[in-house]
Order: sequence, then C-alpha cells, then structure tokens
Amino acid sequence: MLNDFLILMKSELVITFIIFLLLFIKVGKGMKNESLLSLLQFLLLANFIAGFFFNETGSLFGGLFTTNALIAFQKSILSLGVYLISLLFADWLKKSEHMPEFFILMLSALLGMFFMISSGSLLMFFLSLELSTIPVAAMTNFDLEKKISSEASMKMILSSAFSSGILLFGISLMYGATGTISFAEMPAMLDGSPLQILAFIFLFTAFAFKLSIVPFHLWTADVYEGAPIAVSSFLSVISKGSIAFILLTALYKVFAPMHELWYNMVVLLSIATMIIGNLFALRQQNIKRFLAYSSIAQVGFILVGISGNSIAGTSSVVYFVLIYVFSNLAAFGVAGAISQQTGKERINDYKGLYQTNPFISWVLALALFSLAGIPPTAGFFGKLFLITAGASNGNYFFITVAALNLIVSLYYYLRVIRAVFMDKNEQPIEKINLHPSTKLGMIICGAGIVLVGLLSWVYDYITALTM
Amino acid sequence: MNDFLQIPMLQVLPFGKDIGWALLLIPLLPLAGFLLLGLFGRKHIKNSSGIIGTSLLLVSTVLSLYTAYGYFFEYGKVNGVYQKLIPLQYTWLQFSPGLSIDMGIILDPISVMMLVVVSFISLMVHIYSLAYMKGEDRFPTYYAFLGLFTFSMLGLVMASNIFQMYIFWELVGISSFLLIGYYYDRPSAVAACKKAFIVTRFADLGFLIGILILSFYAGTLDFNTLIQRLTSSSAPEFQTAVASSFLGVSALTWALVLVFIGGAGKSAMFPLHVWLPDAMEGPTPVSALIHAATMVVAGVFLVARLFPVFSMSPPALQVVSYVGVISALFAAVIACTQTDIKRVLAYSTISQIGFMMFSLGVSGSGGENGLGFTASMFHLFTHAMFKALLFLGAGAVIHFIHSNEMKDMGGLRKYLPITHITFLIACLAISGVPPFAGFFSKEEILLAAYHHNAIIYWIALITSGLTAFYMFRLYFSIFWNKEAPSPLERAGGEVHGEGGFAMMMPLVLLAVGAAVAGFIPFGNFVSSDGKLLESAFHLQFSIAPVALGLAGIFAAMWLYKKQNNKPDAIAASLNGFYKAAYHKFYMDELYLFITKKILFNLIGRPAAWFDKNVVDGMVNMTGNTTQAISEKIKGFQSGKVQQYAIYFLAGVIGLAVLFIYIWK
Amino acid sequence: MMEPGLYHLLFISAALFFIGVYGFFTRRNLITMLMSVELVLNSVNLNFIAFNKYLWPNKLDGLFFSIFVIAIAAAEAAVAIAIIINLYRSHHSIDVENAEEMKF
Amino acid sequence: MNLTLLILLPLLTAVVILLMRNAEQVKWTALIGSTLQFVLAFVLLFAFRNERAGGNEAQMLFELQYNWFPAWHISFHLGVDGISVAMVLLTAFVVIAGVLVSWNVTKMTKEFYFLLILLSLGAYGFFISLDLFILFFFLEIAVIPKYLLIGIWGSGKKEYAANKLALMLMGGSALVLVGLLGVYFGGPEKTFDLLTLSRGHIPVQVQKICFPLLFVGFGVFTALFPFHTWVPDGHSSAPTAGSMFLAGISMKLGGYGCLRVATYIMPDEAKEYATIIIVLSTIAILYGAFATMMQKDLKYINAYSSVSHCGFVLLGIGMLTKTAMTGAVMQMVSHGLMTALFFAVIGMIYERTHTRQVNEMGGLMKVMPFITTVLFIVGLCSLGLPGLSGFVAEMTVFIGSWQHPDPFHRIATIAACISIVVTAVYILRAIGQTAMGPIKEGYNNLSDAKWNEKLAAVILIAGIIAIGVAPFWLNDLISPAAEIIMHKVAGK
Amino acid sequence: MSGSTIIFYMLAALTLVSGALAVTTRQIFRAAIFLLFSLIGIAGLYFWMQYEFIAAVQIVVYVGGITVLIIFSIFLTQQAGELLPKEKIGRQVFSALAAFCGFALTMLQLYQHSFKQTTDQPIAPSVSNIGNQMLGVEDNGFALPFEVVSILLLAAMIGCIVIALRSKPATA
Repeated sequence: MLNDFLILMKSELVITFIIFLLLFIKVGKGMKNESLLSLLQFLLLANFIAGFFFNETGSLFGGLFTTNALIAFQKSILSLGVYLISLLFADWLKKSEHMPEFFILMLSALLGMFFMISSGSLLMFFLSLELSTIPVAAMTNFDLEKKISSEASMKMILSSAFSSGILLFGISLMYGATGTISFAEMPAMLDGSPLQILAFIFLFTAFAFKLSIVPFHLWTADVYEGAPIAVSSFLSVISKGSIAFILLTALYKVFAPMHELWYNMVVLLSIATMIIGNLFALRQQNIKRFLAYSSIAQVGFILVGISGNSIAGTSSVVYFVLIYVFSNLAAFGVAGAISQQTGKERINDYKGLYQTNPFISWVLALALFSLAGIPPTAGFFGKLFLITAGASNGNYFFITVAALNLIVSLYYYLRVIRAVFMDKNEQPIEKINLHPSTKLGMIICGAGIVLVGLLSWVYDYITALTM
Repeated sequence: MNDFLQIPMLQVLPFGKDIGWALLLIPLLPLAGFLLLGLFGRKHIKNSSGIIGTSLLLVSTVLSLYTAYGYFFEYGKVNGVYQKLIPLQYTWLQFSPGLSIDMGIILDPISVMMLVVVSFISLMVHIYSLAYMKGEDRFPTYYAFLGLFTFSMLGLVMASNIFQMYIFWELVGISSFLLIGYYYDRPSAVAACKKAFIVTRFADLGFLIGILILSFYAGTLDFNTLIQRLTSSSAPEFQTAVASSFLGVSALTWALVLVFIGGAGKSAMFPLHVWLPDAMEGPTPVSALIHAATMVVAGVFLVARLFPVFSMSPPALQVVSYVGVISALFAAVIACTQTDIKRVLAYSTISQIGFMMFSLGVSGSGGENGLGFTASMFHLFTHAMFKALLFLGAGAVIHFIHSNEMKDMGGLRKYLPITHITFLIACLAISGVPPFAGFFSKEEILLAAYHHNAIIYWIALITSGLTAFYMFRLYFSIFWNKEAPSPLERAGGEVHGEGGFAMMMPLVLLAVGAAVAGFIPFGNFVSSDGKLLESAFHLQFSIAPVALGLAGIFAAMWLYKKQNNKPDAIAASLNGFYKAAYHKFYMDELYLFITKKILFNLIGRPAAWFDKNVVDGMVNMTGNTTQAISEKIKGFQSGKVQQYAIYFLAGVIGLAVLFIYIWK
Repeated sequence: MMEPGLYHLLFISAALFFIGVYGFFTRRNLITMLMSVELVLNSVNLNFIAFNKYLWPNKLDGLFFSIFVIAIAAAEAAVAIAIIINLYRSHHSIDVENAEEMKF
Repeated sequence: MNLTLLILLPLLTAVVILLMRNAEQVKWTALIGSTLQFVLAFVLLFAFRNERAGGNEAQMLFELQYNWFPAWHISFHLGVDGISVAMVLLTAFVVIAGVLVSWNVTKMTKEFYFLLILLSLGAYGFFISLDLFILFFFLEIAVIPKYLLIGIWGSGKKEYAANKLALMLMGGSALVLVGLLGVYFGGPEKTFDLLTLSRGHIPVQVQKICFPLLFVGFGVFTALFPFHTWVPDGHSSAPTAGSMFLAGISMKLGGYGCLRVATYIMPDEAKEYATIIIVLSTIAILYGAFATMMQKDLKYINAYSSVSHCGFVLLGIGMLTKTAMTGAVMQMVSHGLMTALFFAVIGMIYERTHTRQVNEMGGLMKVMPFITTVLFIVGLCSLGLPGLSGFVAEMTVFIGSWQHPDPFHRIATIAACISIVVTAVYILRAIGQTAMGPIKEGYNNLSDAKWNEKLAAVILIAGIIAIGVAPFWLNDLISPAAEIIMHKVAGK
Repeated sequence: MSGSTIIFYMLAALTLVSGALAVTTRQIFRAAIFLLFSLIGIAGLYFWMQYEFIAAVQIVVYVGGITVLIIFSIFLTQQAGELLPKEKIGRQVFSALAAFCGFALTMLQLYQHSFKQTTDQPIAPSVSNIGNQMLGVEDNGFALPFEVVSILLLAAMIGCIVIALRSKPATA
C-alpha cells in the first residue's frame, strides 16, 4: 500500500515536498533569490526527469486517484513547462520580492493539475481544478504595483468563481441524474436525457472556460495582458494543457455514451473558437494580448483533435500540447525578456528587432512558425496530426474550416515576423542581455520546436503510451 | 553512362550512294558559321568574320551544286521518275508510335532546286556584303545572322517532316527578324522587324493548326507518309479527313487552307503582305536574300511540297489561286505609285510571288495538268535570280547615293555602268521580255492559267503589263530622268565607286543567270509527279503578254525617261485611286486599327483591368473583409467582466437550447 | 400546498442560483458581486444535499461535495477579497466599471 | 544512388552557411553547395538512365523507405521516375544560377543564402517524395523562405506582395491538406503512400471531393486562374534570385502536384473535371498573355507571362493524353529554366539602370551586348522559338491536346495556340523597347555582365538549348512516366 | 399542512426573498445582512432535511466566516451609508431576462426529468459516519480531497498574504 502510494503519487509527492521546502525556507532564514532559483530549477528538472521512471498503472484512495503511463507523461509535460518557466523568466523571478511565494503558488497550481489529470471523480476534479485556479488568480496579481495586474486578477477570480458556480451547478445536476460522482460509475448511468444534456453542458462550459473556448474565452486576453508574463505563459500553456488532458479523459471515457452530443458541440465550438480567436488576434498590438488570442485559436485546433474521438485523437492532443509548451513558452519567453528590460510590449516596438537581437529574433520566429504550423517546426506536425485525427470522421467542412483558419493565423504570425525582420525602425529595441538560464530555456525551446517534430519517435512514444 | 552522350544514331537509309554526311554539311556549315561568329566574332575574329562566313557558305554551295548534279543526273531518276529520297532521318521527338518529329533530309526535285537557289543566292549576298557592309560595327553579327538564316532556309527546304519544316520555318522567321532589326537603334527598323515577325507569326498560327489537323488525320508528320495517306482516296485516313467537316468544309480543306495561311504569311500574300515593304529597313543585301529570293518563296515552296494533298482539295486550290492573283494585281498597282525604290521592289516581289501562288492554284496534278506546278517552280527559280539582282543593284545605287528615294536619283547610268546594265537585264527579265528568264517562266504560268480559269488569266495578263510598267518606271527614274547631281556634292567630297569586285561579281553572275536561266528545260526536272513534262512553246500565245509588256515599258519610258510633269498630271487625274494606292490602300492603317484599338484596347486593357481590379480585388477584399469583421466584433471584448459573464451564460443557454431542442 | 419534497428544494436552489447570477450580472460593486457568487455556490450546495437526501441516500457523496464546496468557497472568497482590496488600493474604487482598462 | 543525399546536401550547406563568419565565405559555401547539387542532379540523371538502360522497369527507381510516423502510416518514402528526375535537374539548374546572380547581395548575406538553400531543399524533397505527407511537408517548407526573401530583400510593395504570396500559397496548401486527408481516410486503405494509393482505387465519391481540393490547392502554386494573382505581385517584388526560385521552381511544385498527386491517384475525377481544368487553363493562357501585353514593368511582364505559360502545364495535364502530359512536364522544365533566366536578366538590367519600366529604357544593346543577347534568347524561348526549350514543350502540349477529336478540345487547343502570337507581341515589344532603339540618356556608361552573371546565364541557356535542340533525352525521360500515369487514367 | 411544511415554506421564503434583496438593495451593508439571512435560511433548510452536520458547517463557515470577511472588506473599502451606484436599466433588464431564461430552462428540464432513485440502504449523515469517511482512504473515503483542500487553503492563504499585505515599495 505504502509502496503503491509512493510510486503512484510520486510526482505529486515531489511537488508537495518542494512546496514545503519552500515554505520552510521562507519561514526560516530565507535564501538569496538567485541561489534559491538555481535550487528550484534543479529540483524542477529533477522532477521532470523523475517523471519518466517508475510509471505504473494503478489507482489509490478508492479510485479517486488514478494514474498510468500516459498520465505520468502528461504530468511530465506540465513539469517540463514549469521548469522552462523557471528558466525563461529567471530575470523577473530573481527581482521579484515574492519569489518563494510565487513558486509555492505555481507549484500548488501544478499540483492541482496533477491531481486533476489523475482524478477519478467529479469531486477530485472540481477540487483540483480550483487548486489549479485560485493560486493562479493570486499569482496574476503579483505585479503588485501595476494597476492592470490587479484588474486582471480581479477579472480572473470573479470569472472563475462564476464558472465554478456554473460547473458546480452542472455537477450537482449530474449527480442528481446519475447518482454518482465517480468517473468509473458514471458512464453506465448516462442515458442522454435532456437533464443530463443540460448538466453536461453546464459542466462542459467549465472546461470551455478554462480552455478559453469561444464564447467562454473573454477573460483570457485581459488576464494575459495584465498578468506578469510568467503567469500569462503559465496560464496559456500549462493550465491549458492540463485542461486539455482532463478533457480528453472526460469526453473519451466518462461521457463516452454521449459521444454524438459532445462531438457536435466540440465541432461547433471549435469552429467558433478558431474563427473568433483568429479574428481578434488579427488586430492586436500588445504582444501578450496577441499571444492570448493566438492561444485561443490554438485551442480551437486542439478541439479539432479532440473531436477525433480515437486513440489518435488522444495522442495527437498530447503531442500537440508538448509542442505547444515549447512554442508558446518560447514566444512568451522572448516577450518576457524584452518586456523585462525595456518595458515594451507592443508589436510595433519589435520593428527592427532582428538588427539588434538576432538570437531572440530567431527564437521568436521559430516559435511563431511553430505556432502557425509551418514545417519543419514541430508545430506543423502537431497541427497536422490534430487535423488528421479530426478528419477521421470524414467531416470535410469542418476540416476545411480548420485548414482555412491556418491561413488567417499565418497572417498575423507573419505580422510579427514582418515587424521583426522586415520593418525598418529608427530606434529598434536595444541589445537585450539575456540571463544565462533564460538563454538556456530558449535554446531548449528552440531545440524542442525543431526536434520534437522531426524525430518521429516522440510521437511514437506517445502513441505507445496511449494504447 | 555512355548511351546518354550518344545522340540516337543517324538513320542512314539504304541509298545507292552514301552522300548523307555531305548533305548534312550543307546546312551545318552555315550554322557553324553562325555559332562561330556569334560567340567569338565580336572579340576575336572581327575582321575576318566576313571571309569566314563566306567561305563556309562557298563550301556549302559547292556541295549543293554537287548534290543537285548528282540528284538530277545520276541517281535521282528511277524509271524516268524522280524519286523522293530520304538519305538521312532521325527521330527528334517521339510523341507516340508513328507520330514523331523527325529531323531528316528529303531529296526531290523541288528541294534540290531550292537548295541550289538558296545556297547560290545566299553566297552572292555573302560576297556582296563583304563590300557593302564593310566597316559596320556589328559586321560579325551580320554574318552570324546571315549564317543562321541560310541554315534555317536550307533546313526548311530539305525538311522531310512537316514539323521539321515548321521548326525551320520559325527559325527563318527569327533570322529575318534579326536581320531586319540589324540597325537596332533605328526606331523604324525596330518597328519593322517586330511587324515582320508578328505578322508572320500570326500566319504561322494557321500553319501550326493546319499541321495539327493534318497530323491528326494522317497520323504522321512525315511528308512522304502524310502525302501517301492523304492522297489515295482509298486510304482510311483520307476518307475520315474528307468525311469529317466543320462549318460545312471538310477537315482536309480546313487543314490545307490553314497551312496555306502560314505560307501566305511568309510569302506576303494579301492581306498578310504588310510586313514585307517595311522589312526593307534591313540592310539591302538582306532584302535581296530574304525578301526577294528565298524566304518569301517559302510559302510557295510549302504549297508545292504539299501539292499532292492540295490537289485533292479543289476548294483549297481555289483559295490559293485567288489569293495569289489578287496579291499579284494589288501589289503591282501599289508598286506603280511608290517612290522608295526598295519598296517598289518589295511590292514587285509580292506581285511575282502572287504569280507563283496562283500558278500552283491553277495546276492539276500529274502530266500535262501539272504545268502550273512546273511553271510556278520555274518562276520561283528565275525570279530568285532577277529579283536578287534587282535588290543588289538597288543596293549599289543606295550605297552610292545614300538614299532610297527616287526623287534623289536620276541619271546614274554614267556613274554606275555595270549596275546599270545588270539592272536593265533584270528589268527586262521581270517584264517578261524574251529571251530573258522571266519570259519563259511567266509564259508558262499564263498558259497554265489560261487553260484553267479565264478570270485569273486576264488579271494575270494585266498584271504582267503593269509589272513591266513599274519596273521600267523604276529603271528610268534611277538611271535616266533628271541629270544626276555631282557625286562630289552628294557625298561631301568622297566619291564611291560602284563598290568594287565584291559587289560587282554577284551582279554580273546574277545577270547572267537572269539572262539565260530561261533556257533551262525546267519541266525535265521539276514536275508535279516527278515525271518528265514537255513544255510546249506556243508562239501565238506569247504575243499578248509580250505586247502588253512592251506597252508597259514604252509607257514608262514616255513618262519617266525625261524629267517632266506628266506623271504628276496622271497622278492628279487619278486622284483618289492614286492616293489610295500610294498609301498602300490603307492596309497598314487597318492593321494598326485592329491591333491598337481592338487587340490592345478591347482585349488587353480589359484583361489587365480585370486582373488588377476583379481578381486581385477579390483577394484583397477577402483580406479587408476579414480585417473589417475583426474590427466590427471587437466590442465583444468590452473589458467588462460582467458582460463576459453574460456572454458566458448566454453561451450555456444557447448550447443547451441548441442541443436539447434543435440538434438532437 | 403540496408536501414539500425534492422538487421544491430544486426550485429554491435553481431560483437562488439565478438570483445569484442576476446579481453577478448587475452589481457594480465588486464585493456585492462576490456576494452573488456566494449565493450561487449555496444554491449548488442545496442541490447536492437535496439529491443526496431524496434520491441517493445510499452514499454521502452529495454531502461531502457540499462540505468541500463550502471550503472552496471560503478559499475563493478569501483570495477574491484580497484581490479586491489590492485593487481598491490602486484604483481607489471597487466599482467594477472602473477596472476596464484592458479591452478589445 | 541514395536519394537522401538530395535532401542532406542542401541541409548540410544551409547549416554550414549558418556557421560561416563573413559574406565571402557564405557566398562561396553556397556556390560550392549548389555546384554539388548540380553535380548530384546529373549523377542522378546518369544513374537513372543507366538503370533504365539496364532494363530496370520499376516505376520508381532508387526507392527507399523509412518508417517515420508509423501511427499515421507515414513513411519517409523516396523514389524517382523520369518526371522527378527532370524536375530535380531543373531545380539544380535554377539553384546554381540563383546563387550566382545573388553575388551582389550585401544585406544580411548569410540569411539570404540560407533561405535560398532552404528553398532548394524543399523543392528537392517535394520532387522525390513518394509519400504524400512528406510531399506536403516539403511543399510547405518552401513557402516561408519565399515570404522572407520577398519581405526582406524585395522591392516595391514588398510587404503586401510577401503577405499575399504566403497567404495564398498557404491557402493552396490548406486545400491540399484537406484533400490529402480525404484521400487518407476515404481511400482503400489508410496510407499516404503514393504508390499504394495509385495501386488501389479510391472510391469515386471521395475523389469527387478530393480531386478539386487537391487540384485547386496545387493549382494555386502554379497560378491556376483565378488564383494566380499572387504571381505578378510576388514575382515583381522579390529579389532577383527570389523571383527565379519562385517562378522557376516554386510554381512547378504545383504543376507537379497536380499531375503526380491529383491526377495520378484520382483518375476518375480527373476525367470528370478535365473540362473545367481545360477551360481554366485556356483562360489563364490567353488572359495571362493579354494581360502581359499591357504591362510596362519587365518583372510584371514576365510574371504575367508566367501565368500564361504555366497555363500550358495545366492544359497539358487536363488534356489527359500521354503526349500532352509529357508536354506539360517539359513545359515545367522549360518554363522553369526560361523564367529563371528571364528574371536573372531583368535583375541584371535593373541593377544597372535602376528601373524596370520598359519605356524608360532603350538601346541597351549598345552598352550591354551580353545581357541583351541573353534577353533576346530568353524572349525568343518564351515566344516559342524552335531550338529553344519553350517550343518543344508547347508543341508537345499542342500535339497531345489535338489528339482529342471533339470540338471542345479542339477549340481549347486553338485558343491556346493563339497565345503564341500574343506572346510574340509582348515579348517583342519588351525587347524592342529595352534592348533596341536609340539609347536613352544616362545609360551610356553602363557595364556589361560580370563573371557570375555570365556564368549563371550560360548555365541556364545551356539547359534551354539542350532541351530545345535535343528534346529526345528529356522526352525519353518523361514520357514513360507519363505513360504510367495515363495508364492509370485510362483505367488499365 | 404539517408544521414541517410550514417551516419549509418559511425557510424557503426567507432564503429566496433575502437572497433577492441581497442582490438588489442599494445599501451595501443591508445587502450583506440579507446575504446573511439567506445563508441562514439555507442552513435552516439543511436542518429541515436533517443534515445537521452540514447545517452546522454552513453556519460556522458562511455565517461565521465568509460573511464576516465580507463585512470587514466592506469596512475597508466603502464609506458606510453610501449608496451603491445605480445599475443601468438596460443591463438590468437584459440580465434579468437571461437569468430568467436560464431558470426556466433549468426548471423545465428538472420537472420533465423522471429521476431515478436508489433502493439501497441509506446511510445516515451522522457525524461519526462523516468523520470516518472524511479520513478514509478506501472506497468512499475522502482523505485525498481533504488533503487537496488543505493545500488549497494553504496556497490561498499565502496568496492572500502576498497580495493583501503588500508592502510599500522600497521598504524592507
């Protein structure tokens, strides 16, 4: 039992351990930010690596917690994301007064996500969802001096409270209609009655809210813009990824009997999400806001993959999230580095960036190309597999819409590329001094963007896990 | 790896005498000249380039004569019939089994005859140009182009495959373009060369489509097979070609008429003749070569080459004969009014080619009926001599006087004696005065026309009278008329002679040709069926044409021998007609109208506009619409968290209603 | 009147839920918005307990769920209030319409 | 002959370029790299012919296959037939010439050459891949370098043009993507493998949807009317080498795709849609030609004429006869070489005169005989002069097109034929105004071509003449491959 | 009509009326008090259903905790007696409409649904049962959620501290 407990919950335990370690450090003498950061980076890396060992299938606490190799891998992806965040935003973190608290909150949120991915009942799901949200809402306010940071934080907490209300209402109806909150027992009780549909929709919108699916996405851009970039990137990558993972479980396993319903819904929302995300991204000037909308559009693509309802769907989504971690974090990393040193966040400020900062320009370009799905970057493969998975239903209209949206998205990614590489600027952003670990983070991201796609065994590995 | 480097072996057909390689040298030597002078001429061998080109061509000419001798007198005739021999042939481009473009050499009476004409005239022009073009900046280029032209023309006449002919046909066109545009810094030359190329290109379109039709029905591009299949009325190919029709005209006729359009373009038949007078912008020897003796008769040659097929389609032949005769008359009328001596010659060329053309048109196939064919070829041969001579003579005049205009000339017989004599011979020849060459060939043509079609005969007769008139108008205007101004005044102290040996030798040689070529028993060699054709000479028949010719000459003498105002008076009395003829019956204006107003304004401009505004506009509109929508819907992101929540709930309710009630 | 039962409780809960939602939509004061959320959460709890009691009394899932919801509500309220106070410090107002800097 | 070399060599070159320190090193690396490509392409040609001569009748030679994404049945499957070899050769020609004419690029030299080489990588990969997925992969690889080339090194409305190009091409490839997925899921078995797909039979209702998607998608690349509008802007704004690659290689990707993918694996609908294809391509041919007539800018002239010429490619494909198809491929090769050369010449002229407006030039023959000679040659090739490649290709298309006896095909063919006259008109106008006529003031001291420009021109002219004078080797290369496609179309 | 029924309706009325007033009154303190009443009404309903434990928790956490927290924050942020700004009438109508639609839709589904029911032996919601399950790790044990919530509370606390106790810039 104890062995099981230690092995099956190892990731959660490691994270809890780090949280408490941080607490002790904070409460105790404290450490210099710089060395604490290095320590944390090391620990997070260790956590990431540890994620690949001793992955067994099993469940604990009477089915409330389940895990298997795929879930472990999903957790590894999230750990990787957090590790990269700790690298990329080293500058900002180092200067932050509240770095230990930041990490405590971030790791709590991560822990919440771990529990969420592993959850075996709606209760666990709900609790871990909140665990992964509330600390982030607090983190959003970590730029304490900035008005927009508070505003973002307020919008986030109120929106998410509202969505929690909706979610809970849905759960309660679902509970009433099925008599269970356990994932394992639920499918048997689903009969597709209108009340269940209603409950499902209430429930689903909570996912939709977290994933920023249109029309539940409206908080996203404001929050991303106001939050510190580290938090925005956490929200856009890790939060999203974890929800996508649990959504896969929820739709494919728990709500499998309602497949037809959710398929239509996913298709509808996916189209709306891609289109609206793209349309809004077109006219953004602030890079963070821009990335927010782009991430909304990306979610539309994730939904395309999800609509596949197959093993391929799962593996494509996981694969895409992995790529998305690299790509989006690289983009946020560049935006963060620039914003940290110059305070410039507008795309127009990026004009002529290539003249002064070729390295980060290339990183940004790679990231954006990957987001746009341009080969040979991994994003190409990610998107393609999502679309392929989605195409398995033979819904040509849907696939065509998705493919055409790729063009629109390309347009605005190219806008940034154009500013960076082509436009002239009298006063381009001066040379940015990158923190070594930021640079390391960017290199890792860049390598990830290039290699994850070309090395097909990554995808094979994920497929093997999915089987 | 070896097989790649090997050109597919030349297929040398079993043939009594292996002259294949020698034959191959005939066109390849001028080509070698072109490459040599074109690539290295400007830098390394500038001064000797003329000599190089000329000597290469000399070899070529000797080989041609050798071939002609061999063909006509040694091996060409089997059982009294001249054979079509194909000593060389290899597959150049295989489309499908049976349908391929082959590069080959065909030897038959007309190709051998043309071989001689082309190489000989070309050699004359080469030699002549040594002096005439001396000192030109682009002297090597000139010879390179001449080489290219000769190569193309030789390739054309020896073509064994209709597509091969088309290929060389185009090459001839382009070399003509290059030569006309030789003085590229003169806007008029540029315009002329463009015009020449485009008009002939337009005609070639017909040729091409004609080839396509023929190839489809005959299933081959090879001349021999094609003719074989389309002339035997029992062959299935022939039957389908005749049976299938479009707009009530059989496919065969369509094909032939289209091919003829190609020929008419190159041969400057009405109404595609407009390029030829302008083409006189080229150097004069070039005009002699291309626009008198060789290239322009390519159309005639084409019809002759396909004559067996043409003879299967009377409508096509009718078209040929009427176009020919109309061109002959039309050009002759214009020639009477022109004042630029080269233009007069140009129109005269059109007129003479019209003779050849209608002669073909009125001919039948085989035996006595084939008189028109023989006559046409004969006239082609003689015309090459005297027209080249006329042009070269005109060149000498222009060389001397530095002007093309008649009004600048007069009385030159004193200064240019040799030119004068040779020019006179040529004029007599073209006017059909016995015993010069033109007399014989023209008589045969008129005879053929007489037997076949009265209208054509009478028009031809009148035209031949006109020919004599305008030629002598030219002759008298140049060499007699007013007294020549002192050459010292004209050339600013520098006196040109007649141009020396290089210029005079060709004149003399050609004059000899123009004088005696008529005595060649042409029917012995060239006839529509390869058999011997005895051309009977009917004295009584010759009376009318000769008389008319002499009348023309005397009229010209009366009007132009001395300077007087009779011509002006006549011109004034003919007012409108004269003006129209002087303006070439406004053909150029018509073309200009078609191209500028219709082609450019009604098609080109709308196409460009459509592209810029509609097609491009659609693309831009897509982009702009997207942007506009994006701008329109920005209000949803109002920044108000409560509104977000309302949309949230609305989304929930909307989805619920949709999936519970509507989309079950 | 009818004997009160499941449906009555569901009615109360649903009504309370949408009253809370209405409040959330219309209240401009951030704290009152928060209060509306509390109403929403309470209505949910009521649902859970009612279902648990009338339909599925064999297990205590509903009960436990509502206990945890209460705990979450507390945590959420705490963080929300902290954020609101912080916002008040920077904006000197807790009117939601004064915090609309980021939009479009 | 290992086909991966064709991909690895450009890749290696690109990497080495990135490591170089100064512009000189970069240039020489690129030149050496492209020369090696050139050599490699010829080695491929010889090896191919040797194999064929040795009696190897396999459809594709030098096949190799690695499993790439087994979950999606994607394999890195390479192989060549005659058509691919021809296209590889074309690419090699254009690449080396493009590298040479760009010798004077001073702005961001390293990036410039890097992108050029990357483009060539995409093209090679595209032409030799036998798996539709990697084909698509390489198709898209080639888009972004173009965007950057135009956007950074271009001139005029470069941003607009670059955007338009990238978006339209991506739009095309989006359609291709959907079509490919339709084939994948709707086909007899789930596979992207071209040969497997061609052996099986794709249900007609799938073809009905996928064929137009694929054809139009690829058609955008090859300027299918009315999706050609990126061509004029893109070409005219691109730097010289960019235009050369764009017109010389990139537009061929589409034609190749239409033929190899759309027509080959979906022959039933190819027949159904042939009418539309023919109509559209005939319109493109004529309309492109007439629109060219009104252009004043040399690059626009060539760009619109490319629309017209690429129409022949599609016409040849749409005619569905072996000869026409052979002609289409020949036209791709020929037009690739010719248009690359044309752009190279325009670039050379522009570098000296600083204008591309034909009416601002005149008499350039006097000061730059070499360049104008090249201009003549390329112009003549464009208007289909025998002895140069354009003639051979167009005539093959005509002959092939004419093999249908019905009036519709006939009329289309005749209409296409008309373009040769219009082509003559605009080409001669352009040449007449630039090279001929009295020389304009200020142009008297311009210099003629330098070694690199001469070399580039000579290489391309060699290709043009090699095809024009001896088309049989190209024909021998292409027509067996076209025959296989036609067999499939004929349902044998 | 039994006493229990009367009590039920009274509690229901208390809950809904004070809930409604809590979201409409323009005096913020009154709103808080009405909220309090509403919450108490819900606690009463729990009692009425004989779920005493949860009723107790409700009173302790909500009435004793959250409402107090809210009132404190009102003190911190609001001048007493100040009226809340008026909401826009359009927004009100629209919100009411949306809420009513949602309500109608929900009620429609609820009433049309024929709920299934368990036939198993009920478990009494007694404190001992609750306690056992709360810390149980086997089936029906809620130890894990309990831990999760505790971490959440910890994190929330830390978050609150950082945000609410923000130090003035540049002070140690």
